[in-house]
Amino acid sequence: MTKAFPGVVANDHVNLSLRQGEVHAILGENGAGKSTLMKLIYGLYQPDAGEIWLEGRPVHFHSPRDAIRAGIGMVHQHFMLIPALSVADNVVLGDEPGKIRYDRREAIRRVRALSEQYRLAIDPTAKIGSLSVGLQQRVEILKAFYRKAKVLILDEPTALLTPQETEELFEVVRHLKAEGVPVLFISHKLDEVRAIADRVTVMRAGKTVETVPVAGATAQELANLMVGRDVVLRIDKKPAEPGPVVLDVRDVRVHGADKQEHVRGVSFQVHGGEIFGLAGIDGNGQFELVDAIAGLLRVSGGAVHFDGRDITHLSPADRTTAGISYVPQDRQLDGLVLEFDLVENTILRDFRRRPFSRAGWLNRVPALRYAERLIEQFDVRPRNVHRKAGELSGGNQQKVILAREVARDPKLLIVAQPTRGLDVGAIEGIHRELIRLRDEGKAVLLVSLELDEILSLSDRIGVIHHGEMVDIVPGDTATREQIGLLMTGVRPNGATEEVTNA
Amino acid sequence: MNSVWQNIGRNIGMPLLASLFAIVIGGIIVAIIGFNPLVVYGSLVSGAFGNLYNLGSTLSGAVPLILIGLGIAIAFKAGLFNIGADGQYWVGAMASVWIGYHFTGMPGFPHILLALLGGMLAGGIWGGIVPGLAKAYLGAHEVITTMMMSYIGIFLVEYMIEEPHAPMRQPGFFPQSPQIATNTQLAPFLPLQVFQQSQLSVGLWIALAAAVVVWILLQRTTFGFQVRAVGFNQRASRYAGIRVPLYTVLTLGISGVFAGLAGGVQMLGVQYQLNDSFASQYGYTAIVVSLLARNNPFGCVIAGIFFAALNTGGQNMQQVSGVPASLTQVLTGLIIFFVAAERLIPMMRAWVRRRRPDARSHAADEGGTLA
Amino acid sequence: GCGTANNTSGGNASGNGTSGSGSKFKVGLVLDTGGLNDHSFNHLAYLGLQKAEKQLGVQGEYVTSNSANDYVPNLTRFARDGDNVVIAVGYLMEQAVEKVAKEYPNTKFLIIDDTITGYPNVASAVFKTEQCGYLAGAMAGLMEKDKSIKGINSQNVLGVVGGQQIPPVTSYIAGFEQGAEKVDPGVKVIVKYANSFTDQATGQQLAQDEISQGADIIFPVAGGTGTGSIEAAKDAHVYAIGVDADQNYIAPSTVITSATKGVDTATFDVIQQAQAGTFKSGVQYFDLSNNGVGIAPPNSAVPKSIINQVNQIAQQIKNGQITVSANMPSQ
Amino acid sequence: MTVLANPQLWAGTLSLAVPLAFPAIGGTFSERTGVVNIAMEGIMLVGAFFAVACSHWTGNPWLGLLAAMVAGGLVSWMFAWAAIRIAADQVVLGMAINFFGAGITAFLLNTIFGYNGTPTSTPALPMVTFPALANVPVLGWFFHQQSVLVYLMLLLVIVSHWFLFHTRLGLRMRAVGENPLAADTLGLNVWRLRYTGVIIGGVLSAIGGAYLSIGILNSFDVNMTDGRGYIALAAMIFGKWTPFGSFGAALLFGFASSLGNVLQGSNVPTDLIAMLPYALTILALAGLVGRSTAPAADGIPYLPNR
Ligand SMILES: Nc1ncnc2c1ncn2[C@@H]1O[C@H](COP(=O)(O)OP(=O)(O)OP(=O)(O)O)[C@@H](O)[C@H]1O
Ligand SMILES: Nc1ncnc2c1ncn2[C@@H]1O[C@H](COP(=O)(O)OP(=O)(O)OP(=O)(O)O)[C@@H](O)[C@H]1O
Ligand SMILES: [Mg+2]
Ligand SMILES: [Mg+2]
Repeated sequence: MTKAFPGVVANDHVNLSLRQGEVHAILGENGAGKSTLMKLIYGLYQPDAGEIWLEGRPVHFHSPRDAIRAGIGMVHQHFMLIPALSVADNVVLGDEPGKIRYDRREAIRRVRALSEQYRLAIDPTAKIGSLSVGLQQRVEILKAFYRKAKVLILDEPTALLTPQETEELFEVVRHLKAEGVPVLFISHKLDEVRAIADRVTVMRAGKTVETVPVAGATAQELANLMVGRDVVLRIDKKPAEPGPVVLDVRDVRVHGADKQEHVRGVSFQVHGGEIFGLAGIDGNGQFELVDAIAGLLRVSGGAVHFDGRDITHLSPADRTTAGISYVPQDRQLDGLVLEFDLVENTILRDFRRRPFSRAGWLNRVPALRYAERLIEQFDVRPRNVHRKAGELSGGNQQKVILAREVARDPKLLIVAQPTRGLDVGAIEGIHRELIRLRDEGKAVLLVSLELDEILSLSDRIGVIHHGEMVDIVPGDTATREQIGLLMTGVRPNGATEEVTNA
Repeated sequence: MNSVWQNIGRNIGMPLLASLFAIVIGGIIVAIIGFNPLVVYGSLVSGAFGNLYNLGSTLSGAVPLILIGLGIAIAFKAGLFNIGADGQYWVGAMASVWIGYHFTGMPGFPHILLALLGGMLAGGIWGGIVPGLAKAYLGAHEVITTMMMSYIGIFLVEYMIEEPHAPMRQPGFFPQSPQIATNTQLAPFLPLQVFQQSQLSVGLWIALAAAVVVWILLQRTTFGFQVRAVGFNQRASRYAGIRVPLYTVLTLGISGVFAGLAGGVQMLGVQYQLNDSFASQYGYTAIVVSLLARNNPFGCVIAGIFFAALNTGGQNMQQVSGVPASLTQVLTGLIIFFVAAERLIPMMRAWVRRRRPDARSHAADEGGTLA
Repeated sequence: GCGTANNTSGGNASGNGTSGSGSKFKVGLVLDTGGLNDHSFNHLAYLGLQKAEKQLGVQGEYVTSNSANDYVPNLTRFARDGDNVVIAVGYLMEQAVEKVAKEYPNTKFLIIDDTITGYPNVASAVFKTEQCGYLAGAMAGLMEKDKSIKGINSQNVLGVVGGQQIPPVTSYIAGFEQGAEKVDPGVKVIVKYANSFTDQATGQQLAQDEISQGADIIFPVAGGTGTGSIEAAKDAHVYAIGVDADQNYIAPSTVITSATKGVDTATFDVIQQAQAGTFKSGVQYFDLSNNGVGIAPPNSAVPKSIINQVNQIAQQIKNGQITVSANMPSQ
Repeated sequence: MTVLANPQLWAGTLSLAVPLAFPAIGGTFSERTGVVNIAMEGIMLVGAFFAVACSHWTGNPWLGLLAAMVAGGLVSWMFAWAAIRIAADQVVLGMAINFFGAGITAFLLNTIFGYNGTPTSTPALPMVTFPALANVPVLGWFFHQQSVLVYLMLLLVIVSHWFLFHTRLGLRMRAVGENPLAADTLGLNVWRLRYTGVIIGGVLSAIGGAYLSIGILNSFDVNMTDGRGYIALAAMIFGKWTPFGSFGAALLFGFASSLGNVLQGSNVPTDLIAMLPYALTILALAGLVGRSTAPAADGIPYLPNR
């Protein structure tokens, strides 16, 4: 199949075959054309050339409606959810219980049953808009299961799941596989691919490179195949040389946009020259905490000191100027103005200062030079600063944000979910960058739902649960099991707390 | 550079082609009713552009539309819909006239400047203070507040001249304000008699300058950068350290400033006094002006002239060919409709291509965004 | 093709006042924003023009203005096209007429409801609508005193619905109040304004309010808005008085009479004068004595005695025994 | 305070709310499916005209009402086609429809019936006073001599609330207005749902127009809507895109207008009284209602990349 967009051939004569009852993984760098291929199969895009055969017959899907009718289900990488509606509404939409009347109670019942069956705990009556992205991921998965597909497409379903949840999902997938349902599975996490897939197809720059059986392939081999060069999967780093305290968080409390208290008195310090990892299950207040440090949420109790100065009441702009950089969790909603081009996005946080502006006047030329330098340095593709940020693939969007925040030469860099949805090559680059910054003596505060990421990068690890700091442990001795336990609220002295997710 | 021409082609060529569509359909309607379409359209075009006098009238009519359209475009840039520019226009007109007939001792130029500034300030207050603050701090939707303030503004101006002892009423039989001082009347656009006759004042220079100013403001200043950021994405704007409420107030205020300036220019350049008649509807027409211009300042100039041409040409059409005013309005509606539906042209091209069995690559042509 | 535009005096372009050989005598009518559907002076002026077309063989053209910006171009276009007479409907065009008349001295202008003087080529038509308003008020007041008439209640209240507080409206109302007061000293006249000449629903509501306060004769001076007021009177089985033209056709048994304003005759007369070469510049008054204003034949609800008394009052106005002010009492 | 005991105030409140509530609820349907609709003014005029014309021709006001609905449906179908299929700017289209509606109705009125308006013999929809309602103390003030459309409006508010929030179709329409791409991936027909919303909106707006022409009167006049379509737009937003909210806003505006009407004729200058409805609306909006957020995809055309 072939699909071209203005300026790119996203899929260039791609071939793929899916056997009864197999889990077939697709691997490829960001922008390789995986999602495009899936959308072609799902009827969301029409191919420019090529065709699809289903059970020995050529089929033509004019819209997802046709694909759904043919029994294809899909979990979308960028969630296809309706924030204003409830979880149950979202799951049953298109196949609602009831005749003319919408039987909302039945819908809730069905969704609750479904969520219990697949152990994806969720409140069916909650509004999507009020859920964390992790919970939204579960809804997206439940939607696909609700429809009982004959063929299931999973486009990065695990990007936001906890290891436990991922394991649950894999249980389901194995179950489906046993029933003969073929599953197409996209992930950037090579371990997952090795754990669940039977065969893997590698895509590069819109072309299918190779299809190989998974059995026997190492993660390293897969990574090299995908990127087309040797990739370093494990990062080596020198021991940290912590300097003076840069960030001092003292008993901070934060209320979120929903007026609920999400952070209940957290204290910790981050030194120059160290990476402080903040681990926790999604929804435990870690993102509100960093939003508050960046000044986007008001602190309702306690104080934040930065570089020896009380910044509790500074505006976001003043904190930026003082030397705090922030890579927010949601790149499309917070990190970028998608309609701006890359030049404007690279100066988004610094347009007030020279050389980008002077006395209220913008200077295009220095901004242009700066943007060109950054996308060169951080390998943003395509290498065109006049593209709108919204036209970049997600991975490249992330690189733009990181480039902007790093290049400001901050004293403190806060990064939330820096590698979400990125391919291994890109992750490698970003991890290197974080370590380089640390070695230059900057303070780095890393928030990630990815335990492996925290463990491999952090010099010290703070674990947050239910808005409170459970414990802070040294990074080099920490183990997965230890942190995983802390994340569920089990305190080092053995006292437990109730486990909550939301 | 190629893309620049493509852009121009798309932004001007397509609407033109689409208008052609409307003109053909309108022509058929007109012919069915019993008029000669060639005469009808001939009179429309010649009435709008046929000679220097008509051109002057068209451009004169375009001045308020351009200025108000610019203001509305600024608001749109920040994601705000200023539907109440009519009231801002009249409040601005009122302030300019008031200053225009007071301070008669002042020399002309500073007096004009003062009068226009007064109009801008009044329009800005009307558009900015209530709707802006209510939006920024209480979340009151600006469509409602600007519309309501518009009605209130018009009634305020009526009040100022209508009651027997109203504050701005000139003693006498007719409810109207005194005339502004002679030396505050704006000079003709160019020192030609024909522009004197057609009421085309230096207001056109002001409108053209305003378009440049708006372009610079939006594209070349940090102010414009922030306005546009707020318009596209409020959350990212907050992250970028922009004070979103402040920019909401400022943007609506500036939007009103331009409507108020339009009122001032119109009073100083054409009407010279307030009369008890507020039928202009500029506020609504200017919305179409800025939208058709895709909120581009220079596009506003072209679209403003386009609508003024429809107006003056339409009236010439009534005079010459006897087409009733109502039919002129129908034609105007059709033309706006098809200009808005400009995508019809590429789509029809795609349809035609799809009919041909060999061609398969049609999708790229429709290439819209998945919003 | 810019030649004509640079022709500053306009004299060459415009036709001769006394109609050139062969070419038709042309009349251009510039309507105000209300247009032909205003149920008022725009429409009446158009009727006058139509009559002139039929009876005098002139060639008439008209245009509806969309805003104050259009007055000058519309007047100019007719003048430049060589129209012999250009008619401006409404006092709002005063400045525009003065400006254009100066530039086209060979074209004759007529402005309705205004008082331009000092221009040899401009005539102004002023209608003493306070006089017909007075008669309407007197008739209403007399009806009000006669409680035996079906539909007249015990309260001594009359209702007026104005379109906008502008002279063409308020002069009617001023006359109406004076006339009613004269024959029925204790009468209460409720005056409400709709602030619109097109909003029938508000016209209806305002009339209903007045009726609920005891008004049993409603006098709308509000163009199309008034249609709603008459409808309200009809539904409530009380009476109404039409305005500008004979509006009895709207509700024959409800509209007892109409205060009429002869914009049509004035328009016709001036065209005729211009054609005949007897055009008189300056202000021409149209009042009861020259039938420029008047009241329409009353319907059967009005007793003969009242009609007679009203006719007497009309006589007194004509011979100057009664003078009616066009200003509202507060003015 | 005697003003508040004036039955006319309350009857007027309800009566003046009708021509706002119908188009406001109509607009709610349209915008809930994601199509910004500011064409209510033009569609109301079209409805008002055809109601009178057909009522006159057939002698049956109910057929007039039907004709209004059909005409409103047709005009909004034209609007929907350009807004949905051609992805034209919806605000510009709306303004185009408003020009068109004002022009075509004036033209037809003048060519068919002349400048004096529609024939006075045109039958109107009946006025109804239910004794059961009219004799209740305060409530009776509202329901004295009201058009049948007043009762239809009350029914409509409830039915459209149920339709939008308690039926499958309603859920789907709202989904399409929030995120058409997501709805598309679930197999919903985005375009068809949007057509449905816009056309329902047009039909309801046309009924609002018919109320003005054959509901309380029996005649059509040029521009007789007098900007009510725009006020209805405000009422819809004020009511947060819900039927009950729209109705509440229409009632508030009806009340304020009626209050202004009743207060007229006192010593307060009429222009200041005329500001009342608009000023009250702003105060109520700022003080009570607060933030209202449009359906997320409102105004954004949906063009599948196919
Ligand atoms: N709707 C679109 N319009 C234009 N270009 C597109 C569109 N969708 C995808 N592309 C481009 O097509 C290419 C392939 O994108 P695709 O989303 O398929 O990548 P991917 O392999 O899924 O990447 P990722 O790992 O980041 O999810 C990219 O260059 C992308 O920018
Ligand atoms: N109108 C457009 N023009 C150009 N590119 C677009 C357009 N719309 C979307 N894209 C890009 O094309 C890609 C297709 O989107 P998709 O949902 O498949 O995510 P993706 O790119 O694969 O994201 P990620 O990198 O996060 O995995 C996106 O990267 C998006 O940024
Ligand atoms: Mg993808
Ligand atoms: Mg008034």
